Amino acid sequence: MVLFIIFSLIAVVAAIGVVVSRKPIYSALFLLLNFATLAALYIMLEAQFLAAVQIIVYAGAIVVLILFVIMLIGGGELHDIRDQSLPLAKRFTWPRIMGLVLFVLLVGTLAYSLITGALNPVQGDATAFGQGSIQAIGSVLYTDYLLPFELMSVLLLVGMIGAVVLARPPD
Amino acid sequence: MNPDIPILSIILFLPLLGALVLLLLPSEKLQKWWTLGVTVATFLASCLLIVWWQEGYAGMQFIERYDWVALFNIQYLLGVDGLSVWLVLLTTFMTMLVIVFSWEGIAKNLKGYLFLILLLETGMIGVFVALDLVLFYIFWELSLVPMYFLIGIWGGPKRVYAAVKFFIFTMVASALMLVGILMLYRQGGTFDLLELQKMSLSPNLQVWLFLAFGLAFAVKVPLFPFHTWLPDAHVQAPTGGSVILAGILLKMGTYGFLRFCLTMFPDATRQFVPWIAALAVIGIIYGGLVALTQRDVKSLVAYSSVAHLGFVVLGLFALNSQGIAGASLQMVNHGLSTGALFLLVGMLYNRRHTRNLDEFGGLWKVMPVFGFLFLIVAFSSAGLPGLNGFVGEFNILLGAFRSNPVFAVIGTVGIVVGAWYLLRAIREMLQGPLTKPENMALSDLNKREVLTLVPIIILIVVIGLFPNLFLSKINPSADAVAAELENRPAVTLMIDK
Amino acid sequence: MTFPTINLLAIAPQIILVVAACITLLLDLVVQNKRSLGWFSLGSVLTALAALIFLRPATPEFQPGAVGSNMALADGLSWIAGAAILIAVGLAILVSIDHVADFTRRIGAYYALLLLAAVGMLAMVTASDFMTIFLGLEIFSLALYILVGYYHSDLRSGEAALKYFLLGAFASGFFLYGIALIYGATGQTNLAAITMSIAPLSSNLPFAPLLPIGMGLLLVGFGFKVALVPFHMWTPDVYQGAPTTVTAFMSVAVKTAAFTALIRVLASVTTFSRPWLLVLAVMAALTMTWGNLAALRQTSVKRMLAYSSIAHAGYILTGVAAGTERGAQAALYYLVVYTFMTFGAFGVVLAAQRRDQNDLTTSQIAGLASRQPFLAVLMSIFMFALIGIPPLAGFFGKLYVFGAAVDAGLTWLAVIGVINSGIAAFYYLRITVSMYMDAPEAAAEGSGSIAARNTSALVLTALVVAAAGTVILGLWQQPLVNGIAQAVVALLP
Amino acid sequence: MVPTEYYLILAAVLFSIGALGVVFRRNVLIIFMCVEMMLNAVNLTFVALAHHFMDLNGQIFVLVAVAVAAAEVAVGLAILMKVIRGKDTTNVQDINLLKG
Amino acid sequence: MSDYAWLMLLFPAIGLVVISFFGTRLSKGIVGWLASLMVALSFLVAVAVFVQMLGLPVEARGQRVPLWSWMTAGDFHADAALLIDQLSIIMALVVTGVGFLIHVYSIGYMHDDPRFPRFFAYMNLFILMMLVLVLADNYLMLYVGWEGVGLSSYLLIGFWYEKPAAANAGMKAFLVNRVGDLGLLLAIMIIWTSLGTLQFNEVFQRAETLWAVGGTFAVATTLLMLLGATGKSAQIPLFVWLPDAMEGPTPVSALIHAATMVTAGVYLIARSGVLYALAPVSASLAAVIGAATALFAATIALTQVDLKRILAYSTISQLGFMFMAVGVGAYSAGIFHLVTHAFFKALLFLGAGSVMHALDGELDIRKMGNLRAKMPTTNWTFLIGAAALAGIPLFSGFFSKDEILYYDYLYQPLLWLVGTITAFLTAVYAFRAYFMPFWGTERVKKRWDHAHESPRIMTIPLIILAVGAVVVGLIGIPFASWIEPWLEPVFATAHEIKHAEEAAGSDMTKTVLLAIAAIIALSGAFVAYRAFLVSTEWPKRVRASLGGFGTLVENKYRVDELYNAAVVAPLLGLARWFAGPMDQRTIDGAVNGLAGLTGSLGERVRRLQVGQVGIYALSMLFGAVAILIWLAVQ
Repeated sequence: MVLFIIFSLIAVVAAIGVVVSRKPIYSALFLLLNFATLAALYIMLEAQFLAAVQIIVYAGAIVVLILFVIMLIGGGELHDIRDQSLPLAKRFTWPRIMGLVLFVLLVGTLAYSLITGALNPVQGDATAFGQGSIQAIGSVLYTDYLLPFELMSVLLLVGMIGAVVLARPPD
Repeated sequence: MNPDIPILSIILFLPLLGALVLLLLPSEKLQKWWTLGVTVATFLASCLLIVWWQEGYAGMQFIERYDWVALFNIQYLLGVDGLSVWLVLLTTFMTMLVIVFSWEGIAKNLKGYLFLILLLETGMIGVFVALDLVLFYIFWELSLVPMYFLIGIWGGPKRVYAAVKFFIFTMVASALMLVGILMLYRQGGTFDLLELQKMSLSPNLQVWLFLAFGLAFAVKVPLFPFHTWLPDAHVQAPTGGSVILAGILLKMGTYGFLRFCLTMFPDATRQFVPWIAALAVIGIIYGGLVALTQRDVKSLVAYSSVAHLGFVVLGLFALNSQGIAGASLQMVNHGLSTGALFLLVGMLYNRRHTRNLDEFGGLWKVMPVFGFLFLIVAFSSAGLPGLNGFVGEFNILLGAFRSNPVFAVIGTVGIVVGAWYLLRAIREMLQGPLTKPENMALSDLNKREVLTLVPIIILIVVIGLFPNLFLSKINPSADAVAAELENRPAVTLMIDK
Repeated sequence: MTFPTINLLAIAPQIILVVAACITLLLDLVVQNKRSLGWFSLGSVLTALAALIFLRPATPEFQPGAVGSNMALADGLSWIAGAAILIAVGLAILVSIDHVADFTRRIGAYYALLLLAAVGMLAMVTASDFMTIFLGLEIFSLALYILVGYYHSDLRSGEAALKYFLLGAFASGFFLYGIALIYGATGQTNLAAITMSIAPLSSNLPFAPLLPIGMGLLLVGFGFKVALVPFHMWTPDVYQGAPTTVTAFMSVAVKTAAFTALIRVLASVTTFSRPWLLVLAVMAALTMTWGNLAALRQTSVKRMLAYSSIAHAGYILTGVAAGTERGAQAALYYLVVYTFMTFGAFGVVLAAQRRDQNDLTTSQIAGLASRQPFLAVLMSIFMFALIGIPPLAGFFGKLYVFGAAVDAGLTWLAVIGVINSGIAAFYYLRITVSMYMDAPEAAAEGSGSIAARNTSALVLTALVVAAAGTVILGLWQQPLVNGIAQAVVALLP
Repeated sequence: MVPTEYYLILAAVLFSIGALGVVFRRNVLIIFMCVEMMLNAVNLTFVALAHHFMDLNGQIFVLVAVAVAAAEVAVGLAILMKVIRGKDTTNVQDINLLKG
Repeated sequence: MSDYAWLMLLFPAIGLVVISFFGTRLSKGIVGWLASLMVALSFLVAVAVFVQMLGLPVEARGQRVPLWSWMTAGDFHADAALLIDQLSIIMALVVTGVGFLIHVYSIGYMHDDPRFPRFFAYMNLFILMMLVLVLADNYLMLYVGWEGVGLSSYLLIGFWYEKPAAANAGMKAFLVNRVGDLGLLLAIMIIWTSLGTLQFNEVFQRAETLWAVGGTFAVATTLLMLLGATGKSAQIPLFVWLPDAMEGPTPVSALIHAATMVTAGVYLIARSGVLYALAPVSASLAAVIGAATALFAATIALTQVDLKRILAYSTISQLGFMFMAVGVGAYSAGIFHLVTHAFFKALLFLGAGSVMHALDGELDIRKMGNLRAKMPTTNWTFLIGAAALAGIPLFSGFFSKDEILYYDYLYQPLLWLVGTITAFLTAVYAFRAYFMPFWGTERVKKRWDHAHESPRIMTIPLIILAVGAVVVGLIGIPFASWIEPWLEPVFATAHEIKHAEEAAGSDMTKTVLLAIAAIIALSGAFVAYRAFLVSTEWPKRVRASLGGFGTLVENKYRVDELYNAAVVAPLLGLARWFAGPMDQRTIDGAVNGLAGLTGSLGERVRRLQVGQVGIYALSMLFGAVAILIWLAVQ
């Protein structure tokens, strides 16, 4: 429980950090922190494989890619220039106030729904769950989830084509 | 008497087929003759309805019934009775004459013009013969499109405004009718008018449905205060379009009231009688007075249509045999006389390129035939006894008087106003000194133009003198409708002794 | 450990298209004549269509049932939606053959992405599990993000892609969260299993209150894809910025795929008390009103049509919101019809716009009827079909959806709908006014590029197909309506 | 043992913060990161529920989500690069050629 | 007789059709004589019918002649049918007889007119319609004739349509008549609604049994009918059109606006005698209106200087007498005066036409004089006409007017008093109209020099009419009247109903009244002689002493102006207000405003689409939150 509180606090702080950081690069680093915290939580939830995937794919690939882009297009120009030069009051334009209000409402609604109903303990098949091991996941992934798996490959193919087509400068 | 051929379908689709063939024809001359041939053939085919007519029968005749979309119970269901058969004939007849009129004077894209008129003919006939609500609605909306283009492409200077206004105004108004149709379907599970008429709906629902249908019809008629599209459309439309618009298209509204509101929602109809009749008489007086101030002859005739159609609606909502039969006949009468008025104005416009009364005066001197024909038509329109207009108006007023004398009295006042604006038009156009040099050189009507008008004149006189030729077919159906509506036994004798 | 037997026949069209997409990419490297890539892709689409037809519900080969552990389902619904999608992609390829070179050199990838987008859509409409639905959605979304940004010389194309992408990813988040919460509510992601689990008694659910919340979040995702107010904001920008060929494709196919999946999802929770139907009804009303109002004063035909497509999403949603069998039938019918008429409308934009432009202003089509009368006639057919003038198919679409709404007691929605049709008539008519009643703009005439240009025969072919569909589906709709009826009957438990 | 609801609420908060970031920030990259954060929050929900149900389905879903996120990043950053090359800005307020 | 009576209608119809379609191709002579011939044939048929009727027993004299089934709607039915009875045949004889003479006269009078054929077509149309009116078997058909004569009147008044005054007068005539027609139409509706038939005899039978004396239906019907009658017969309040109608060719004035059409109102009331008997109020009102009109018009006639206008007001005044007759139930007397009036007034008008013909259209009697030297025939015939009008004993007008005054006396002596005063005035203006043109000195020499007697074709009808004006009175000489018993069967029912209230007169009273009338007429003629020939200063003094009232009378009591200000101008104002502020701005403005509102709403919605991702996302978030909150609280 203590761990959960610690990690969740870190996660929330990191998330807020992402949102409020002045420079994208700080945001990216906060994001990294957030991802890592989540990986820890995954482990607490017996999802070791996913925790590994989380670190490898998100931290290792995605954040790095974002950092790469930040570097590529030049760090200096990347912060919200207008935002920073304005006094605090003016930064809170009506869309932002609205956004905050909506944020509060969203959190409230979700929390309200989650708290009002009691989550019935439904005991699944703990053996098949196999504590989120690679073996357990692999065995279902290639049998029951074969079709989604194949579709994932198509998805990645599309992503690949897209990256190639778009990123290559026009010839 | 009725040979086993789908005569209604033939009448309905002959113009459409003709229109499609027309697209393939190369020369303008060929196109004109072909179109004329098609319309004449359609007219002759529609005459067969009279030949094969089963006299004295109130119900639908020449019924054709096929499933169309079985899942939603949409049928291809056609039929005519005494209330619609003359409107079908009016349609085929006037369309034919419009083609003759349009022989010359269509400056651009004659093929498109003829195509649209034929398409319009199918649409209009369809409205009068369809007995399935969806089918009816299809033709109802379909007839908008050709008229929209006729006004928009061949119309006057403000044609785009007028065309769009016409389209949007009538379409928005009929949109709610679609909801009404769907609500009926929800109640009855069918779009079959004959079935739906037998159904008894709750009074509350009837009120809503009446409003939904009534709005569409009121705009089409047009009933005051939904009439403002009409002057614009009429004035801007090319003559052929005006003729069809006034002669036939407006009848779709009154016919709709008769065929749908009166028969399907009798309770609501009775409830709404004072309101609709009030609007009708307001329209009569209002339309007449506004017509009185118009300088543009077409605009004058347009407002006169508001007044005349007010009479028709007044007759329908008398809810008795006289009113309904009179209104049914008056629809035809108005089609003939107003159609003829528009033709005449169009002929004048073709010569003079203006319709402003200020530009005319003393034309009778240079155009005696024109003057003569205009006179007859104007008096027909003014309801002179012996001509057709009187028969309809009298029966309407008689029926209205029987159901509510107050409205009839006001309506009768409208007759005076009706004479006023028409005489004023004659006074300013035909009479008075011939001063304008442009007018002195005007040529009288040529043979083709006279030929266009003579059939109408003949009918004007024949209906006036022998209305029973027409009423005998209308009456059984009108009586049937009236009998359904009369919640009390017909009172013919009122005794105060 | 046993491998599942996958009914490959049932997903044959998808397989064909994936393979074809790969081959197209490879051919791109070796073939000089890029048009042949188009023909090849078109051939593959036709093959896929043939496969689909071969597996049509009437034949014994067609087995409605699970494909690969209930991940996908080939049934009447997926058959009809699949056919519509394949027709859309086929038409899109057909109109692209002559036009793709206007805006890109990466032609092989273009066709491959079109095909893969279609695969994603097919996957979505055959999906019977949230996982496959989500994957299908993401596949075609990704492909479309790329395709939207394909107009290399137009900054607006890239901008559109960026907006579409950012908001799309945002919406995906909601969508996925919705799935998660439904999973939380039911313990299932499979639609059939969800139906089973909520069938006995809603109190049996692990976490019943989460179901409506999950459905609500799901609706956000769907609402984004089919452009429902207030999730529609991207639509005009993206439709305008995207190459017109892509706009034509995405405006119809995405709606088909997403709406079909939505219908499936809604059908799976049919036994639950369904508060979200009212949400849908309100959204439908808002959507059509907003779309029509915003379209009124547009000067870009493409943008106007984009708003029009928003409005039509509202109409389709009206059928869905009815939550009845008739409503689903109506929505499906409308989708098929919508495919033809909206594709046709964008196709005419493509044919009428200048080769060096990716947009068409209303003034540019002034006098089109005198320059290209046939094109004007086609456009008029599409416009009147979109207005809902009978006997064109658009009218029946409206008739059925509003009928379903009335049947379901949503008369107010039908009233709003028909009033909207009236408002909409105004801007559709403006197109016909421009074409037939306005004099050609001097500048447009002077540049000569419109007047001189002949419309590509391929585009015309596609337009004629679309027009034929628009007309024929109105007059002779029995086969389609019957098919839809069967599909929907099979859908509901 | 931490109740599953706690995880779910944490995920909801994270998701909301992400959503707030999307509407709050004007830097395209940061918006993009916020979207990623939202997806992660959902992943957390899935994992928590999978653990609660002892059901691998949820975990597989996370795998799918990760794949989707990866593909999206690739495509998204590519689009971003393209736009930035054209407009030389990452402020979404400046990216509004299309409007109205 | 019923088997050929329809020929009466056929002949003018043939004339109408032939002349309308072929008139311009035929020579003037053929057209003129063809038209006259057709009327003559009609007259002969009428005579034949009349003669045959004389030979029939009284009960068999009234016969229906069904022509065809005209109009049916539900339980409403009206036939096209003729009713040949004692009343209608008298009317038909007058119409065709006088009509024929006027046709012949017109051949000469209209000889130089370029639209000669059209004139005769209209005239035949008029004869046809007038016959329909008088021969109709039911109210609806009567209405056809009623409006039909209105049409021909309109056409003929506006025959010289180039003259704005003529065109306006035609329009005015038709419209004012339409106002009256409205009343008749409503009356017809009440009759049918209440009695279920429009056929005369059935109506009268049923009314007698179903309607109470003085009951609402009877009173309403007859009052409305009275409105119609005042319109057609130019009585107060609807008389204003008739003076203007003098813009038409003079034969038209003679035929339509003196002899026949304007008497239709009298005919209508006489025909509907039963109904009026059931509604004493209306009948009295008719009498009062008649009396008022008679006096009123006579005063105006005294002041007019336009010869035709004098005659026009005289006609109004004489029609007032007829109303006084039918109003008090003296239908035979009314019809008798109608017949005599037809002769002498037609004669006077034709005489006036002859004068005009001689003086190039001059009508101002102050510019005439001493025409008897130039136009002997016209002089003598005009004198006879004036004498008959004035009621000089032994001329026809004397007998018929006296008959009326007698019955009025019986009914209400006040009416008699008014009638007698009017009779005096009549004599004065009649002889004023005679003396000023024909006697004295030629006031405008140049005109006088050119003056000449009219051709024979015009003078012969004058002579025949003059003879008629003298002898026709013989059918109703006091104590030995032929016409009263002849018509009695027609009015029997009406008289029966009225019988109770009728005061019986004595021969003594009648004789005294006769004497008074004779004295009045002669003194009136003498006054005219003194005032307008001998001491011409005298009328001027009288005029001066009258002051403002005199001006008012000279201006015809400013009734036209009153109507313009009270009815026409407000209506036109209302029309303009409808057309402008109401129609264009309010109603159409609302329509366009709604469209504009939708458009601007669209513009606002469009503006919300700011193109920024943040706002778009905000919108989505808003939607999501809204949905979630709603679903959460469910």
